[in-house]
Amino acid sequence: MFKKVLVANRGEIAVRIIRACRELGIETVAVYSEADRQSLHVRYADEAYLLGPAPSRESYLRADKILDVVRKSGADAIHPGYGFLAEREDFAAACLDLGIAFIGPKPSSIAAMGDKAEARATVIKAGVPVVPGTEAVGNMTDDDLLRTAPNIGFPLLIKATAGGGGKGMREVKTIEEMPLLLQSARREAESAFGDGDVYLEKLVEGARHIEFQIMADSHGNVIHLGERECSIQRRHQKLIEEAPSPFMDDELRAKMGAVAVKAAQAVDYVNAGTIEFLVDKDRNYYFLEMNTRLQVEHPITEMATGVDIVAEQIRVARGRQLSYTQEQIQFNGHAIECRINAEDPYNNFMPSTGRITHSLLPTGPGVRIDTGVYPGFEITPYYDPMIAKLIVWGETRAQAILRMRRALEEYRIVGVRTNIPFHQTMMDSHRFMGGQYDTRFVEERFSMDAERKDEKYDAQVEIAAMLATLTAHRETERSAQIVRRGERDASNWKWVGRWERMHR
Amino acid sequence: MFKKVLVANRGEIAVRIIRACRELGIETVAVYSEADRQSLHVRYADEAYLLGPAPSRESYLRADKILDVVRKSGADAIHPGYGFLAEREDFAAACLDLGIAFIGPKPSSIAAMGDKAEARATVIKAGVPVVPGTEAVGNMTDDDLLRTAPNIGFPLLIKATAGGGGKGMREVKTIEEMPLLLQSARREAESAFGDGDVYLEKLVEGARHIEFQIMADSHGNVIHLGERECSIQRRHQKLIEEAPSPFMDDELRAKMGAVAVKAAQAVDYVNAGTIEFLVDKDRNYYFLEMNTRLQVEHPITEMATGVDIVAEQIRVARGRQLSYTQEQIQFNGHAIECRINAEDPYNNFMPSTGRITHSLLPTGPGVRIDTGVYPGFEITPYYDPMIAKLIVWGETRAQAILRMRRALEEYRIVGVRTNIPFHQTMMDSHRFMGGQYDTRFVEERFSMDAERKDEKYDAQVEIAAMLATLTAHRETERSAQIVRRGERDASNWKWVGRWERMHR
Amino acid sequence: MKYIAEVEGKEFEVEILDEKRVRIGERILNVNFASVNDQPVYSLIVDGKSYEAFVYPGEEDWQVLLQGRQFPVKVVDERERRLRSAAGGGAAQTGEFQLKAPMPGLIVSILVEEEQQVEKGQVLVVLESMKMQNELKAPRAGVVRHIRIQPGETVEQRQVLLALH
Amino acid sequence: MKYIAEVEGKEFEVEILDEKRVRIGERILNVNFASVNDQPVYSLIVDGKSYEAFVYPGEEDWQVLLQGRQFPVKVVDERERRLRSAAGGGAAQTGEFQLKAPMPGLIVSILVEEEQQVEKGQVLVVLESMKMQNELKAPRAGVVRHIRIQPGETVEQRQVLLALH
Repeated sequence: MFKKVLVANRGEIAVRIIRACRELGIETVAVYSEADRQSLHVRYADEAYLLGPAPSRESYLRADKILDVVRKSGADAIHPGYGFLAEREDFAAACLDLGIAFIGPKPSSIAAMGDKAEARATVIKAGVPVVPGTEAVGNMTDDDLLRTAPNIGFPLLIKATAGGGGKGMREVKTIEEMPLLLQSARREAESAFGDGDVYLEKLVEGARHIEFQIMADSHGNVIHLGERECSIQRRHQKLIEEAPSPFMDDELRAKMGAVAVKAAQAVDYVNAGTIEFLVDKDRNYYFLEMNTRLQVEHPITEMATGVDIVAEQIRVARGRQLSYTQEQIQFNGHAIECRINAEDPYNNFMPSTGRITHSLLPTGPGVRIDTGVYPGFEITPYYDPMIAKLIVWGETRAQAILRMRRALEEYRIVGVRTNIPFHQTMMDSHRFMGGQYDTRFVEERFSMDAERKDEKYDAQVEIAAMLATLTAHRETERSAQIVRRGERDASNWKWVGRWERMHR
Repeated sequence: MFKKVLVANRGEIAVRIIRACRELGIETVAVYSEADRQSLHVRYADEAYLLGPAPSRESYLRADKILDVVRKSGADAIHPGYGFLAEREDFAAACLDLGIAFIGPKPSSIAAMGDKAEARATVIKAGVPVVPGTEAVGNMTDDDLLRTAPNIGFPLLIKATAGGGGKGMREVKTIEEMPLLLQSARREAESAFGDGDVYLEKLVEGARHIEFQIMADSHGNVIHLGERECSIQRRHQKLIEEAPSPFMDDELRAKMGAVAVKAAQAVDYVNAGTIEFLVDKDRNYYFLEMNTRLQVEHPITEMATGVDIVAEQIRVARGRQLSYTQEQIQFNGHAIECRINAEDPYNNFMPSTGRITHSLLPTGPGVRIDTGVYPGFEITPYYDPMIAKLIVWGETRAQAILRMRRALEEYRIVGVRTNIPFHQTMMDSHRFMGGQYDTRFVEERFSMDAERKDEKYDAQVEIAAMLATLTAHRETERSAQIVRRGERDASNWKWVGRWERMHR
Repeated sequence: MKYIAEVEGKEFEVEILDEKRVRIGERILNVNFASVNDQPVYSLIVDGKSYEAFVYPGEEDWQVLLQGRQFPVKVVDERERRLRSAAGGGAAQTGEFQLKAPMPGLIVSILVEEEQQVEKGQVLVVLESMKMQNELKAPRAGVVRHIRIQPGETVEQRQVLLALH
Repeated sequence: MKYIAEVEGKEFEVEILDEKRVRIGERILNVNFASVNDQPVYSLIVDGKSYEAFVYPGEEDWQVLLQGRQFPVKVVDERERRLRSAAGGGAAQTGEFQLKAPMPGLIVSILVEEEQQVEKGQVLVVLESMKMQNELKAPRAGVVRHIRIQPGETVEQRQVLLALH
């Protein structure tokens, strides 16, 4: 067993890892930036070392400083969490050079999956389907592209090689309209990026983002823990995940699970990883990428399978066999996660910073919260806006949704704005309840005002009017009182009195 | 389905019931005393009605006022929780007279189990073993008692009929010493209670308190959800419960479970109930009493079986069948509950009152908290000192204990003293870890100092010295600053300024 | 005290009669109103119905977040209302608007120049905070003046970035 | 500033050298000490080890609750210590002790009478609070004086119940 694990991360995931270590009787070492002295991961760890100033590149991304702390503290393993250094091949290699365990895959696996083209080539060789396209081929002429297009199939997308953000992108429905669209795409790409190169990619219609959790040990055992549905996204950020996917059946799960295992085996994978797929409405699935680390949304898999993924990561990093065979993995009930972000859903999801002055967590049956914040903690602009993950479990999907509604209604965070109302609106959305959504749902079909005018609406408007008036009235009265009371405030004097009594 | 349920209780159990109702789409009505205006159950319910002043007899025990609220609010069912009116036959009957459902057993079942002598007689008739004794016989002479004693068996207890608190109680090991002990017992009883009557009861040695959760519907189906081990008690108050009992095996569980079902059937039982047994070290078990209501410690059964007991209570109160047959009840893993009380374990468990100024809940995998308090809430002397239940689940008992340790270490409640250190000491106790304890363990073999001097002790003493010094130093500095700063405090003026800006 | 509350296009006359009674329109309601732990979280019991909401001051209104929905409410007392109607409407549309940083962050780019005419909703500045890029838009049409920042600059919360005339 | 901290029968000389360094005995340690959210909860990092504890003021000492264990610590600064040793010890044992209610509650019974001699640990009063009966005991031997309460009476927290001479 490891004696001491350094957690090279912050926030909720650092807390999650510290908890797993503590429950295994392993000591923990936290690292922190100047902005995080009061963070939960610092408070909960057995040891804590300052890395540097608040910006990540001066603290959590400083591999050199983190390795110094490894030496100073005598840690014998390192858990990178997600983000920061988690998918840096060189960092994983440096850990091994130092003779300590990296709780994650081998550097070669990180490298193989980190390069998109290489990852694509590797999994194709293993027989894993990818979104058909010409990206890997390099620069092609219009004639070449027109010849290749029927093999990819319509509809397809023309995409700028240098591109991003939809610039130079064109949707093509038939071969007839393609020549003109190629011209206009190249023109736009040229003007936007100074590079007119384009490639073709199959358009996956009504695509869902479905990913499989993989666990592998160093004895050649690889299993999957089922899928997670992550199609509720905004600007490519996942907001809500559920397990199982409402779209999945046992047959497709077995098929995709086997493919996911194959993809992991193709890079000789060890430890926890996630294979992301796009799935179209006809149940065709395409490999998207592999995340070679613990995933934000791992708790829903934990709740649906009963497997403690972080504990299992530590186990296999020690060279032990997996605790489960594929047959022993049972799927039970339904789990949903809402990512609670410090951002204002009524103001274009603008991030919100400030001190959390009060909070009330939803608790009770079937509710789990993973968070790194607490009342008194300051949300700074330096890091990710995700401040908590609210996870619920129910016997059925319907029960899980009802429980999530109840939990969201109870949750209070004061001091920063949060996207809790977004999640509440989503849980009330008929399309979400019906499981009828794809990755474009939030941006194309969802509005915070969409489902407002129900039977509760009239009463709510009146109550809102009353609440605002009573609050305004109260503040007027309070302000008047303070002015009347004048400049004397006795509270400090009370405190001095207490101090003097104590020292008599 | 019920449309609206009145919850005739307060604190964590009222919150628990409101949550179940909300997850079932049922509206809720809270009732509250003047001390509880800011309670969570008032904040979470759809409706809330004041009952009266803080003392229970003027509020939560006022059945008449609660029935008035039923009429006013149009509730069609009432959930009594535990304590207060939960085991009042007349209250249950009054609900039925009013034409609303009482979420609990029939008044006749409450009555049959409420009278100890009648309960004993009823279950004996059904073939359920009870602690052998002469209590039901009435006054007996010394000669009668000496004749009966061998039938009960030694060791036995002489107990005062009028008694309590151990006064007039004598432990008898042999028939030879019994005449003298009878005399002294009668003398002590006479002087303590003015009544020298005594009776005999078998002394159950090394007794464990093990109880079975029962669920019954109105269609004649009765099942049990396994046992709970509740032997960790102090002054007859349960402090820690676990499911399953470390003492239990499948065979004994099946046998006792069947007996528990028989006891419930003997009083034609419907809804949730608990059969309490004493179990001696030779695995003989004796019926103690039946609690005809939801039990404080029901969550450990929920975590070990996956059954939502409160939802199931509501279901059968509507006349529906149970959702599970006995065969469908699966026991999975191990659950432990620690009752967090506002009392000081370092000062003879003296209750502690005051305002909770800060709190930090342990969260993460396998942890559940049921509580009715939050930062800013005032703990008053009017009600039970239990302010939260901390419940954990683990795959094994060892994992559950480690997880409970981790959760207790994380838990912060500031403003009142709590018994969290008691639970921490217990979780470190070798006898508890070994499952080797009986109902006398806390009072006879446990001490807060017992396991202090381990390898951590020396470092802790030094750190404590440093912490106290740094705190004292800080307070000295602070106090000096305040005196220097003088009488002006600008903060109120800032507030006024902000107010004025807003109203420009 | 009499107030006019305007929400979602509706106006309510709300009169605080005493600690326990409020008149709204024609109806007199029994209310029990309390702040929770001195936070902007308020518990309101109206004739037995229990509500809880966040109530935050906005720039010119109150934001009421109730049961997962947000309602902006303008509240004026009768005296204020008379003063405002005497002063005449529409004045709020003219004058200078100062674009302030809604949070601390890094200026990624400035998409307008001084003296440029902009439309309502046009993006003026992109501000990075919490790993996200945020577009700060014009709340109304106008002419850009006094750009006080440069790309790459770090700004504090509420710092004035530019003005709109 | 130099202090003497006494805990579990041991004495430590603790000197606060500056914001970041403390001398304890012969060793100089790097410390990072902070209160959490202005509560009596303190985070202390000593040469990399991270500790968190409740520190409450007691009657004459500090109660440090650390890792599930409570340590009462007496802290005096050097000047105080000199004054105390000049005044001589043992004075704390004499004089009047006032028994105060540790919490609000109801007086169930009074088990002593005025002028009665009591032993240390003897139960003086039974107070009911939170459905529990609590025995209030004599902290030292003495003679009961000035019983100011009656059975059945409700008392406030810190209300004086009786005196011990």
